[in-house]
Amino acid sequence: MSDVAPAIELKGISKAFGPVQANKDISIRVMPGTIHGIIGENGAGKSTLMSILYGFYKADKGEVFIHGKRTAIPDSQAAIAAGIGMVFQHFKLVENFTVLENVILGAEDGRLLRPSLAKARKELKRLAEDYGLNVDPDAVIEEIGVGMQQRVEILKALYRQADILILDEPTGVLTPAEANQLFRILDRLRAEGKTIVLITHKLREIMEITDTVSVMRRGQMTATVKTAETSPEQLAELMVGRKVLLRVDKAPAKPGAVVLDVQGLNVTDEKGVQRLKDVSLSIRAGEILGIAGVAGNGQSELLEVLGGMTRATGRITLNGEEIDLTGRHSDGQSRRARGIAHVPEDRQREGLIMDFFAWENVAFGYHRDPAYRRGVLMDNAALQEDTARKMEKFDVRPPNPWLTAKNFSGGNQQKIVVAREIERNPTLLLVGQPTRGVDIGAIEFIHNQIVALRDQGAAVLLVSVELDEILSLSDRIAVMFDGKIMGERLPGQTDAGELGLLMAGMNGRAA
Amino acid sequence: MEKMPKWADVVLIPLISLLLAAVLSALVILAIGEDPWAALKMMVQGALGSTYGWGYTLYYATNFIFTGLAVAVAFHARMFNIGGEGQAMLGGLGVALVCLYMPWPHWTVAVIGASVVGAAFGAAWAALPAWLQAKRGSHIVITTIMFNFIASALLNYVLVNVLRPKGSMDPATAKFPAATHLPTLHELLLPLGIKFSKAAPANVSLLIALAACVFVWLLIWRTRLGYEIRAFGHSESGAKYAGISAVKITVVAMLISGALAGLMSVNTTMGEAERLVLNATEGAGFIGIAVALMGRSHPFGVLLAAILFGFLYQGGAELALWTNIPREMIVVIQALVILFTGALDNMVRMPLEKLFLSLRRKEG
Amino acid sequence: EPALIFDLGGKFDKSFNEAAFNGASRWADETGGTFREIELQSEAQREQALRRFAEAGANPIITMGFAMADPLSAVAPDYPNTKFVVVDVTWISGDNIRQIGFAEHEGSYLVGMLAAMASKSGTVGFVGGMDVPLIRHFGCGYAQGAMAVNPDVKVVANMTGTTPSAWNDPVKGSELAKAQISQGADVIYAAAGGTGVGVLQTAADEGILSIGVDSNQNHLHPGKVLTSMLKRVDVAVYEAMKAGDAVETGVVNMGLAEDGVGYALDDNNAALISDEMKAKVDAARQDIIDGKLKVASYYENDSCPVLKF
Amino acid sequence: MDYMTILQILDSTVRLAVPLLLACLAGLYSERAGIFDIGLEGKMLAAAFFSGAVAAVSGSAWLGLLAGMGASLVLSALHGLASITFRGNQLISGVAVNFLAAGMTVVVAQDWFKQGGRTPSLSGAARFEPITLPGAEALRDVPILGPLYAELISGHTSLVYIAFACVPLTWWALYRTRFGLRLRAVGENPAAVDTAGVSVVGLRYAAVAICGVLCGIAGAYLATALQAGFVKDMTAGRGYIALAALIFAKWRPWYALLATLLFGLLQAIALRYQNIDLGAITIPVQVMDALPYILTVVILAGFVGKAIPPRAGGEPYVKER
Ligand SMILES: Nc1ncnc2c1ncn2[C@@H]1O[C@H](COP(=O)(O)OP(=O)(O)OP(=O)(O)O)[C@@H](O)[C@H]1O
Ligand SMILES: Nc1ncnc2c1ncn2[C@@H]1O[C@H](COP(=O)(O)OP(=O)(O)OP(=O)(O)O)[C@@H](O)[C@H]1O
Ligand SMILES: [Mg+2]
Ligand SMILES: [Mg+2]
Repeated sequence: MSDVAPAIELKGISKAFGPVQANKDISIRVMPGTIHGIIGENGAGKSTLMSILYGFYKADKGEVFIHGKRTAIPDSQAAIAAGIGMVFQHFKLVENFTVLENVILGAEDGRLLRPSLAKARKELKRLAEDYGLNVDPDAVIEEIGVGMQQRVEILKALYRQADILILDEPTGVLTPAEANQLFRILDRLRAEGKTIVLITHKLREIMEITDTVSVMRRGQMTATVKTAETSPEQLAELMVGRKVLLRVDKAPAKPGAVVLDVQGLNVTDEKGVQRLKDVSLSIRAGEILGIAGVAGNGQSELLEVLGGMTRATGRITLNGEEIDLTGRHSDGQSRRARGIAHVPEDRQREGLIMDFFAWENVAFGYHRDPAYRRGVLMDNAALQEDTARKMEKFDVRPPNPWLTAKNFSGGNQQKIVVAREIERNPTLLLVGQPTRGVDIGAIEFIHNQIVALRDQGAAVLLVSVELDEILSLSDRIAVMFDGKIMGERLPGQTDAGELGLLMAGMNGRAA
Repeated sequence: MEKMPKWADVVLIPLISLLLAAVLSALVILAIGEDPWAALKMMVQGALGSTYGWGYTLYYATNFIFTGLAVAVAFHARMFNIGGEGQAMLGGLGVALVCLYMPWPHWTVAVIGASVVGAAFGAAWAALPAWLQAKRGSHIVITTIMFNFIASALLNYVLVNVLRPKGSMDPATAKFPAATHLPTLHELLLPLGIKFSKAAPANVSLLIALAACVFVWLLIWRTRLGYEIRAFGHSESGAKYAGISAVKITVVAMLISGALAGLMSVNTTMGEAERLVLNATEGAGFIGIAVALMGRSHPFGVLLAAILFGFLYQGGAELALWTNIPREMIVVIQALVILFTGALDNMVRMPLEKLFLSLRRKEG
Repeated sequence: EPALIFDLGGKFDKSFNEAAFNGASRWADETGGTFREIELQSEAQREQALRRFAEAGANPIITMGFAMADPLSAVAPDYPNTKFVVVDVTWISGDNIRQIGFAEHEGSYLVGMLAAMASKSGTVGFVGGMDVPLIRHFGCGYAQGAMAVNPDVKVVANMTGTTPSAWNDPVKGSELAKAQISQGADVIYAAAGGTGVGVLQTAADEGILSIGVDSNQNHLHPGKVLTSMLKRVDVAVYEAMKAGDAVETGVVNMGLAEDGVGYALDDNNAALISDEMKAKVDAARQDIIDGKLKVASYYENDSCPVLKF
Repeated sequence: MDYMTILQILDSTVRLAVPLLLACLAGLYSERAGIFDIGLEGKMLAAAFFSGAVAAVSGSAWLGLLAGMGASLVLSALHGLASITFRGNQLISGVAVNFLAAGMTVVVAQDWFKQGGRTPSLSGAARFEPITLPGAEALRDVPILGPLYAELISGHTSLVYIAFACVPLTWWALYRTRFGLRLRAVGENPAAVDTAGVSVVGLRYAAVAICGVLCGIAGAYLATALQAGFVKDMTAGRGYIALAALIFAKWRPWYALLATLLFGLLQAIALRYQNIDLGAITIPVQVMDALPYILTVVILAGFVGKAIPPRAGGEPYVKER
């Protein structure tokens, strides 16, 4: 025991959201100058705990000590004053403001903006030099990538001179390169004596950067260990309560006939920017084609075109039959009718209607399926039965068709989407970011389901920014950069390094 | 898990809210030197105490059901249709034309014809704002407000210059032929041996309104179109993913909304006045907004809210008849009812939720 | 106990409902009697109010406005022992109905003459409320009167709007008055309910003359209101109440001869109306009464011979 | 059409636009902060009555103005209570405010003055009188600019100048001050403001209060500057038109000025040119009456395109479900 007071000490924190007990009597200590990891399943209460520390929520019970001093944190103002900064899981940025405006919001000096802006501009420059946190101060948030947005969030905290920094799943939306860069910055901050709390689902990150790690389950803190004294397997077990297979276990692919053939696909968005440039690819039955790439390089558009959300020029055939790209049959329902299933990248904005019941969401996109129809009406009873069965099979918790989507945790929401799409037995499955923000127990499950579908002979197009996921699931890997396919690799014959170069627009082999 | 038992949410909260509105109304009545208790008794007695009172209450409620449903359907597609007033006016025009210029053998046929045409006229008046919203992004709130004014000018022109019988002082159409007169509840219930007041204007349109409630319920919660309307209303990006056409849903939802508003005129124009008058809608389109919001856009809620407003209208008429309470007092009472049951319901809900939670904790 | 049913404009409409109320109040003050009253709020209440008052034994039941014609013809036969009085309706049948019509065009004719005589610019204005036949009837008589004095007079006629708010939009009334002033009008006749308040106000502010309607509005801006076209609804109501259930039924025409309409002359406008003006108007009045002069009514064939609406 | 006529139409435009402008700016503050407000009409009406009533009793237009603002603020507070504190439905609350004002003004007016829901006529210091700007009379004879200055720019009441001054002021407050930054932020993403350590509730109440003040001025302008007293329902739907203008203006101050001037101009033209006689046919008054509304739709459809409201608008800020 050192005589230095812990930077953060929480004692007996409890918090209930109505009937949900999100945090139960939680105590934790974090020493200054360390990085402390927090892991736990979806809905374990990690974000809630940190939000309490940041004054976003008020705890029902419990005490907070900052550097040994008892501190009341009734609101974020108090947290900021106590030197706490937080980067939320869902960024808290004003989308149509500039970076600079977002940084000074709430931390302006004086009533007029001009001096504040000038000062902040200088300060941002300094921070950029010190930490390598480069952003264009005049860029508008909605026009920059998520990686940049996260930098803005970190800059916001540093601008407010935070010495305790909380990061809630910061790498969920980052590319490997961006994540690495983030970790270098965190290292640097730790070296300066700052204290960092890092919430993540990725055990690799925990092992790589944290000094100590706490595990949460169902609102309670189940263990706190030194990182050096544990292993990913042990953490996974602590987290889920059972043994978890951390690798995907799959047999070699047995590719059949070509299912999807894409030739010369071009897409230009509303602003006139060309998003897809002459993309051609094909996928065979019983094969998973992984698309790697930094977010924003055309993968989303590729998925959207194939899923019928965006119109395009070019030629696409499915099992040899041409697909309508611009006409009356270019919408999602026509695609589904032809056996194309689509797990979208953003489950909350696209894949689900958050205010619909689970059983209503299980029909989403397939609601015109004759199987769900009785006369002119929808056959809700059949739908509810179907949902109960799918929830059972995909281990959705709780398996209650009458809960609205927003009442499920992220991982379970994703399971509902995956269940809906996979259970159609599609000829082609489009999957975008299937495990973003999903805990490892659920990841394992979802991966297994995708592989099982492949083994039944479906063609799968997998888009993910997680290189690990691409490498372990794909049978073939294509890398996209700037709307083009940079090249194809076989997973056994490449590695993260080479893919990373391709993703940055450099031809891996030539380099 | 819910925070509160359903019955508390559906029954207790509205009741407490109504009570609060009543208490405040009583204070206002007291302040202008009248007797609130007598006023309340008079309202209840006058609106619910006789078949005569019910006849008027239900007559007004019929109007509000139609306009409330109209607003509710648009709400489900996340559109705010303020144009119920104009759509109902046009519906009235349609009904008048049909009743005046088509030879109807019997009211049963006439009511079908009038309903179809009234609904079609209402839908037509909603079509342009809908199309502009879908294709040009012109905000439906502005365009429907504008269309109310335009409808009013149109109706004025038609009644003053075209449909008014020669030499009549009244800017109204001629009386509809007898074959188009709709039976009142009195005539409808007589064969069943029920004696309903002869004087009250509630008529067979009430049944159409109830049917419209069922129709809207089925449409929104049981059909694929309704599913798409709700999905689109909740998430435009989600609708795009699911292959639901924004243009189609916007237009179709507004057409249905306009048609429902147009149907209101069957009650007022064909059922009550038996001619088209300048003032046929009387702001029912705006009351429809309050009714839809208070009814939480659910047909059953709309029905209840419409009856509540019907009660306030008829109860208010009784007050106006027998007391010196100015008729604007009724507007104040309506405002308080809307305020407490609609906008301030969380004021009641929040403490109740806490109460129920702590009760449950104690049990558990 | 008599009952009084006001039209949708409400009893304080600065117009004929208010006049009715004044008549009833005068009766109540003089006799110490009481009367029932209701301000209608919706079309459906017309019949309702008639029946409820009839059932409650009110007699006579006095109702206001042409819109009562239909409901009254439906209700009156059901209550043969009740007497009904209706103002502004003359064409329905029923033994127990007293129908009172006013010759507004004749009164308007007189104030039109005064307007044309008082006008220095040769342009006079008319502001109506909502565009309904009754208001055109007023405007038509006014224009004829003005032209009788000065065949070259320019009559600027405007309506406030097409929604019920046209009766209660003094701001628009003001703007209309200003617009007419800029077109040269220096006397403006307002037949627009609450909107007229704005017309009279603006006329006073801008230093021109205005003409009030229905009741005597000369006192609103003493010395600035040329006169008011009186429509003695108050007298009609007062007399009906005074007669009680013995009120005579049938059609009653309240024209110039009966003093049912006229123009107001009092201290407030005495200085504005010269003896010469008065003489001319009174002569015309006599001619109309004697049938030597006929003022065309808008209702005759739904158009005005001298003014286009 | 001669120059003077044009000036008169523009003059009329200004008078008709000012209440719209004030109400529109009022709505702008509220909605920029994420609180939708269809109760502008009601607040104006209440302000019109109380300003008229107090001016009548006290004989001072300025006291009337204060009272009008006070009445409007009370309704604002009610709207704030419902939609901010109790996180109720903002549309319902707005509708309730409109009903409440429509009923209460007449009930109270009748109770106080017994003049049928009107206030007594105002005169003298109880009314805002037009101000003649310096040199207006002297410069009147200068060609073109003289009449422009004397007729159009000079000769309005102080409230008109206040209203126009509010436009640059609002622009400045919104885009150049800390308050404006936070206000715009809270309408876009209240969570961002909250986590930045600023009170969402405080900001929203401030915005709603400013909205109340501006509606108060608008109402007072109607009753004590344009008119000489209150008449029931005298706002005659102007609150709704202001709302339309606000959407039209895409929630921006300078555009708000343009939008309300456009509405004013269309109305002024419609009022001046009724019954246009084209020889063969006469355009009926109803067409001219509806013209401002028809043109609005045409302009909206043809030129304005999509108006994107503040993103958090209409939604109460709920942290814990
Ligand atoms: N604002 C809120 N209102 C009501 N319930 C909430 C709220 N936020 C979280 N919850 C509930 O509290 C529990 C804990 O949620 P929390 O977000 O803290 O989990 P988490 O561990 O961060 O999960 P994830 O890994 O998915 O981010 C969940 O059951 C969640 O549904
Ligand atoms: N007199 C003027 N007339 C018209 N436009 C002006 C005037 N003065 C400044 N502007 C422009 O108006 C802009 C400010 O008004 P506006 O309300 O449109 O803000 P905005 O910044 O474009 O809106 P947003 O907050 O949506 O980004 C200024 O950026 C300026 O360029
Ligand atoms: Mg979380
Ligand atoms: Mg800007």
